[in-house]
Amino acid sequence: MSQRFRLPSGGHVDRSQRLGFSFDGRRYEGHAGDTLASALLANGVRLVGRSFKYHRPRGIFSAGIEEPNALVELRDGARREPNTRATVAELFDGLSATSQNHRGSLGFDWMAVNGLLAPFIGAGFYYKTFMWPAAFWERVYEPMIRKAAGLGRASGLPDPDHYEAAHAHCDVLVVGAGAAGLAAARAAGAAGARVILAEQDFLLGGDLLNEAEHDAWRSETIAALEAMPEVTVMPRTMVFGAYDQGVLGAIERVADHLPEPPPHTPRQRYWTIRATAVVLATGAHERLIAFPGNDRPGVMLAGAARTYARRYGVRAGETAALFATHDAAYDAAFALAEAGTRIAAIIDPRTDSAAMQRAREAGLAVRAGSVVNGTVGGKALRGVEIGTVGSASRGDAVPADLLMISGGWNPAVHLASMSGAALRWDDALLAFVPEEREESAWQRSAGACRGVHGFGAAAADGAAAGRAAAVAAGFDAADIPLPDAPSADHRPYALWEVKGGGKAFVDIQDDVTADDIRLAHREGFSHIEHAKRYTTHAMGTDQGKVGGLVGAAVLAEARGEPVASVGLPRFRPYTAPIAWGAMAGGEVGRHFQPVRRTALHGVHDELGAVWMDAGIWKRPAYYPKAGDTDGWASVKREARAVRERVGVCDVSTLGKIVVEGPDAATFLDRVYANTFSTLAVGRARYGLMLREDGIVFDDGTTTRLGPDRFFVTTTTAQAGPVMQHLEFHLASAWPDLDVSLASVTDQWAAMSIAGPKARDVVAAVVHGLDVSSEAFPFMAVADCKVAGVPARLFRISFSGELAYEIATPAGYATHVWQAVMEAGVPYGIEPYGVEALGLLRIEKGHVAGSEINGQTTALDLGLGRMLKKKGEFIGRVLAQRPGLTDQSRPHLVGLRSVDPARQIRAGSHLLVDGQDCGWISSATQSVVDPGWIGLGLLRDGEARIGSRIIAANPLMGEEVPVTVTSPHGYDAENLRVRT
Amino acid sequence: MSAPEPIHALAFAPRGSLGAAPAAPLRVSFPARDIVQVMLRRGQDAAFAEAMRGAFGMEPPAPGHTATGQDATAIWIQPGQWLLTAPRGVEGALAARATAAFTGFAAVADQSHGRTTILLSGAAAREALSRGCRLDLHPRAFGPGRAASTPIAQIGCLLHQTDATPSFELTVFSTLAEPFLHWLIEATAPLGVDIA
Amino acid sequence: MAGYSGFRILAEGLRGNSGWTPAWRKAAPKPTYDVIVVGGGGHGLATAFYLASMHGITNVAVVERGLVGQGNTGRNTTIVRSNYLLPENNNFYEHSLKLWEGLEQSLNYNVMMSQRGVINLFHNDAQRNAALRRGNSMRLNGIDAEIVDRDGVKALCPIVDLDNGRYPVMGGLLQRRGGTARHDAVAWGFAHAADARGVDIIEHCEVTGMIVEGGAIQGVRTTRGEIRAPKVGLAVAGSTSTLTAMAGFDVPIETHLLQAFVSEGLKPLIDCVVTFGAGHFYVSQSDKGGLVFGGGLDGYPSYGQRGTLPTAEHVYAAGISMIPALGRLRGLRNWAGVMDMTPDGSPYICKTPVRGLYMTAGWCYGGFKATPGSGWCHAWTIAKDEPHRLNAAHTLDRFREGRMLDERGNGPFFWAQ
Amino acid sequence: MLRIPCPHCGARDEVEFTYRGDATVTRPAPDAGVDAFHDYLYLRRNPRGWQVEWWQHNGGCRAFLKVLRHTVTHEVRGVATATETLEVPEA
Repeated sequence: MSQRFRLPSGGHVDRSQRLGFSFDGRRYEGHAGDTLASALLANGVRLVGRSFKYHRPRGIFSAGIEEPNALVELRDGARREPNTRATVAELFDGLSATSQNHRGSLGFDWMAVNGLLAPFIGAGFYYKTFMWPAAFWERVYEPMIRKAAGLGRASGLPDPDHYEAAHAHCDVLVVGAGAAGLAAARAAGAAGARVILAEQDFLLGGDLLNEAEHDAWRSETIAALEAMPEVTVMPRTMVFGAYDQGVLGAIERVADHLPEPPPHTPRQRYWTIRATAVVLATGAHERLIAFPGNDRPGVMLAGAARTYARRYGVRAGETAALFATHDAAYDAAFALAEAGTRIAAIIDPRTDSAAMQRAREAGLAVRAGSVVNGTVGGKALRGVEIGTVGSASRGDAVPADLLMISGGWNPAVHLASMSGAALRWDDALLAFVPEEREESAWQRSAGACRGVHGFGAAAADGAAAGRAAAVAAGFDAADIPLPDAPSADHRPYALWEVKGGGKAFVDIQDDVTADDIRLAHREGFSHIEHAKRYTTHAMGTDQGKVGGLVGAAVLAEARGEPVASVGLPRFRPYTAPIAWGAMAGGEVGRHFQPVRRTALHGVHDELGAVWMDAGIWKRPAYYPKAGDTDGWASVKREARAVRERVGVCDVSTLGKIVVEGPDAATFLDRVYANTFSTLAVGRARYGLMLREDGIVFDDGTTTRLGPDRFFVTTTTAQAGPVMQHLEFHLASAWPDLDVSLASVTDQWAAMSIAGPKARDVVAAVVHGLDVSSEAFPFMAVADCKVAGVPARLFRISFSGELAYEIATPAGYATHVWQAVMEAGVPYGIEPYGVEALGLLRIEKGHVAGSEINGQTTALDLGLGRMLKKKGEFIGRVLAQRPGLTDQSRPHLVGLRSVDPARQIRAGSHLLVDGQDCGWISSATQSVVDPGWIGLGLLRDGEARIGSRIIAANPLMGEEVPVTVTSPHGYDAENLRVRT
Repeated sequence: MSAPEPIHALAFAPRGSLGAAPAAPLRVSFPARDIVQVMLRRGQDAAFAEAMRGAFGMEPPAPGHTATGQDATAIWIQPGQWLLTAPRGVEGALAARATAAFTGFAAVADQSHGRTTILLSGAAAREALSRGCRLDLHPRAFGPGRAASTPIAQIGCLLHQTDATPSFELTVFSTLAEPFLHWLIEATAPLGVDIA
Repeated sequence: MAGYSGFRILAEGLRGNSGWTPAWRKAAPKPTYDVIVVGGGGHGLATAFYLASMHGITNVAVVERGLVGQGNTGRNTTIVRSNYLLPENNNFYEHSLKLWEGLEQSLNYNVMMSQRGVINLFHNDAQRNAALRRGNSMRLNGIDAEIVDRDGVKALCPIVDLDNGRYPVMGGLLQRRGGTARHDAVAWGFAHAADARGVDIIEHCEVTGMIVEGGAIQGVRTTRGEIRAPKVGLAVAGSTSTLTAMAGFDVPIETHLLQAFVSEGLKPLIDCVVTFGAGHFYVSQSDKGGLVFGGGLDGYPSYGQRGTLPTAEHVYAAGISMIPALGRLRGLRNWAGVMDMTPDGSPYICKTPVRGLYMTAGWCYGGFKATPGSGWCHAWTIAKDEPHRLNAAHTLDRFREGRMLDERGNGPFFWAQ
Repeated sequence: MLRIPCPHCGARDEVEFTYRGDATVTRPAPDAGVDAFHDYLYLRRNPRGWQVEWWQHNGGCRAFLKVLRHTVTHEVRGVATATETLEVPEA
């Protein structure tokens, strides 16, 4: 339980707060301010995971988001998060983590045998084998590969936490709160700009957290920012991507540092940030050096070891060596030495440098002109083999349990590149930095992410960037106090790889070695994009942050070209992996789309309706009653009520548009295939609308309310598209027409009262209107009062029965429905749902969405007579194309199962002499002539009326003989609707 | 038989306090409104403005703005289109007044039942709205007398600010008022909300 | 160059893997060829391979602006299937699927074709009826299809939330022979095999002009000089409009973006390809362990190869709604492919208004699975100067004639309506 | 993500808008015949570069707008109302 490697003081952990946690079932203790990684190191835990392919033992390699090795399964049960980087997981009391990707224990993983097979399973080996016999791929080889591959295990259980999306706007967004970012935010804030400062870490300061001597500036700057009302500081917020036009996405980890989110608190929040100007102060990632055994637990980036010592007060080893190619890395050795770690050797390929001399003065053993060309140890580092630059021979070994390495720093250019900045090779830093471009005045990089290292320089660079960003956003520049501090030299000696026996990794997570890169080159995969894909280099969860450029350099050497001309693969989102739930936000599951309810929703609920989805609407499918044996029994009962007595149905979901203006009639004549200018006021007419390509778009009834005022109805599904279609043509094709459109779908609730007794019911509730057939014939419309409230009565029918539609302002819908139901009691009224509505219209032969499916013409549907012969309308011209007037196109027919007991289904195909000649669009059971009936589209359909064909449904093993009928089987003369 | 009162789209919505209980929780209420959509006829701008002044005592507000007259508020919604809103009165009366005033200059459609208004008020209103509203409502960018239509939680919302508290009236399609309110509750509960 | 096999891997492994040679030659252009194929993606390389292997035409150049396989072949979600409604389409895709089934052997390259099954979920009666119609069309054309109920969905993919609260799952249309393949390997395999048959694969060679004389193609101008041939085939997704404009005609194509995503690597979680029916989302798991997923178009024309946030939000939200267990997994990387969308959603493999100029184009978001079939039919059309039965309907002129191949009834350029 | 400056509403996120096609094609006269309507409805210039497009601000003011947008960089350089014209810049 003791934190053997914890220093007695120093850093940004709160030693008074002791937090218990477990790793692989063992209990440990850490402190507030720790990450899981720092707490593990404090307890001397070195082995934390296994690599992707060879299952080699791996330890903590970094101290940040770039971690390739220390990936764990965090938390348990439904909250298990695989592949969580221990280096950024904030410690909390009760945290539990488990190592991943091993079979057997972490200590003894028998998959490690893969390492012995390495000569045969190098880059791309799988493309060249596993081909014989063909069937073995799915059955043998692939399951084997899949089991071995992958990293952590998903819980497989629904995530119990919730997430939310949020939106922000600012004048200046600063990404990263190191010295540069803090200064940028302060400068922009001082100028008066609205500033957002986003920092992925839970503490602000970046590298300043490792420099106690500058902590005063850090605290003072943070206090200054907090005092500015227009500056918003967002810690634990990682900007994951830059999108067009100053839009960036970020994830705020609201509750990941807690055992679980408090009530009403999301686990994470997904921010869309719109910024007028952006300052990227994203810092830099230290890179590895490829040498044999560079992956052994105990090998760690030098800057990380320094961070563990300085920020977390943790010695990452007892005896350390430093292998570095530049001066700045020496601070790791000084930090560890201060912490009491013995520095066994500093290995540096250079002959001399200022840091080297300082180290010598401090009594540290410096081996100039040297390299590490091997490591000793198994599951933990025991020693480092030191050779001389340019010599292949192995040198002597010094004992060490920590090897700190640094091959230089890669500016974190991910966001800059994503938002369009070109990258330029910097010969001094041996790294790519963003090209400064004039046109991106709204965005600039500052500090280490453009190669400006060190506290003083980065702060000055940040302040300049923040000032310029504020100016770009329209504010006057303001100055802020700047510190004066010297910077260590970050310019490295060009050493990418130390060649020797053994695996030298360039991608330490995916087990890609320098030899793999050379193999790819030998096989012609010499372009960085090809080499990456062939070897999987830089495709792991760290996306090549620590080794990507090293692999490119190895490739460059193989190609005999400079690294600059090899380049890097394209930067894409995300800067680091992001939680799926966070990106999804809150509109998921039950709230994936809003539920649209009619004003009668509560009425249907009380009636026990079975609901169905119609787009985003909920509609009653049917209303089960005691005695109904199944759903069909309810549907048929409801339909029979309509055929024999009277029924009432909620039709509020139909789209309703008021078209008004001097040119309204002209407009409707152009958008409908039939004519409306001849319609009398107070009358309705069925209309057919085509798309420009001549295919049927929509249908519905339109009423003329006044000379210049029409009430158009659309189908439920097409209400939105029809409105946009009308608006588009008014704006683009006929801007001269004086017409206005108002959607009144929500204003009016509507119900259909249908059946032989419909008039009796309607007469009982309607006031001030003679509803006799003479006074109010088929297709008549009038405003009236129903049960004391305003209403509009339509005599229209979809069921084929005498029917009326009552529309009423939505707030009165329940009142009117109840009045209708009461008035209907003597006549045996029943509410009917969408299923019965469908049954009735199929019996009658009316087409609906299944037939108007975007593939059928008016001719196909037997509606050719509706196309006006004279005058323009949308779809007229292209409907005349030969393919759409072809006589052999499938035509609407009715269908009846020969055996009334045998079901036919929509989706079955119609076979004539074994040939596929059409399909069934709608099917139901008839109530007027019991048996299964349907509508379908059949080649030569009209000619086949009366013949017997096959409804084939091979998916369900059905072949049902059917008789082809006229689609208009029920009351073909239309007498019932007119009575 | 006297005409019944219409049922408000949110008549059965939950009421009470939710979430955290800060000193000054957000307040949500459902004021009953008459709402009329007014659509300018081609070339009648001047005559329409004159009619608006005469009948309602205000100028038609410019894009993105509202205007308040003697007994009604006008909210710009589209080029040449406004919503006239007033506290709930006699059924159809506001539409009738508008029709009488604007015949020949503008078309009128009663939307009193088709739109539902929710009032959100409180210091944290902007923060709550940011959980779904994509607009910049910062005082430098928005304020009392400003209006905008924008989708929130996939639902079209006409939002206008009525005072500097700040208070916002959120007007949505009535058939989507319930899911919209659900979103608003989710957004406000973490900050503490009283629903009246 | 020796072929690839397990034996050779052993032999090379034992001598330090030093004996491997390039998978294809880095050819320089010759002045003339019998056929020039423009585009070194999967479709162009497949065209060249089948010209050589089926028609004996080996004096072929594949000219590629950048690298082999760096267009949509390297930027898709690797799904292979033939579950189409219209016989013109399902017969073509079934032919392509059959070619996939033997591709490892014909190319001597493991493209990791994995027939894990593709299931399209449906959530209501209308969707079920459409699935029945489509599945029955497949079955009547000799293609495997099954309709499965909720239990069947659960058995195939246990982590799908059948009662997702908003749009419960009713069942699914399953094609067991569908699945995934390793996308890069397809381009490399065709390149390897075409090269082995004598085809010149010329990378870093951008076409800058089309040489048309007397209404007939004579060759192309490139950044590496003029190359002549009496026949030229275009297989240049994302650049079709640019190249046809060089040849003097416009085509019914609008170029859009389709985003794709991959998660961090995971132990096996999803064993088949699943598409959500209530939102734009589909997912499968790669052999490496990443969940590969995507959704719908970004909604406006673009050649930008980078996606927009709102579309990504929808994809993730639909994913969670279908599989709530995805919440704590992480998205790793996101990219966008450039889709040549046609008005009816079906492709072109056809002759063009210019004699001797052929094209395979307009693959919308279905190009990957079509790769071998597209190459096969394109090669046939080039070799015979007439379409094969399988691609006879996939012409540029079908809109003029009103013979659209509109699988879903969406109408012309539905995203623009 | 696109931000489109609506002339009526100001800059708004792309989710408020719907793309509605190339705005340089115009609907032919009623008697123009099948070929003209074919070209109008189906043929596209589909440029890699600047294009004037129809967008509807259907999540806001519902106006149909003409938007000058670059199809590679996604830069929006001009927005006009339906009755105004926008010129496509050279190259």
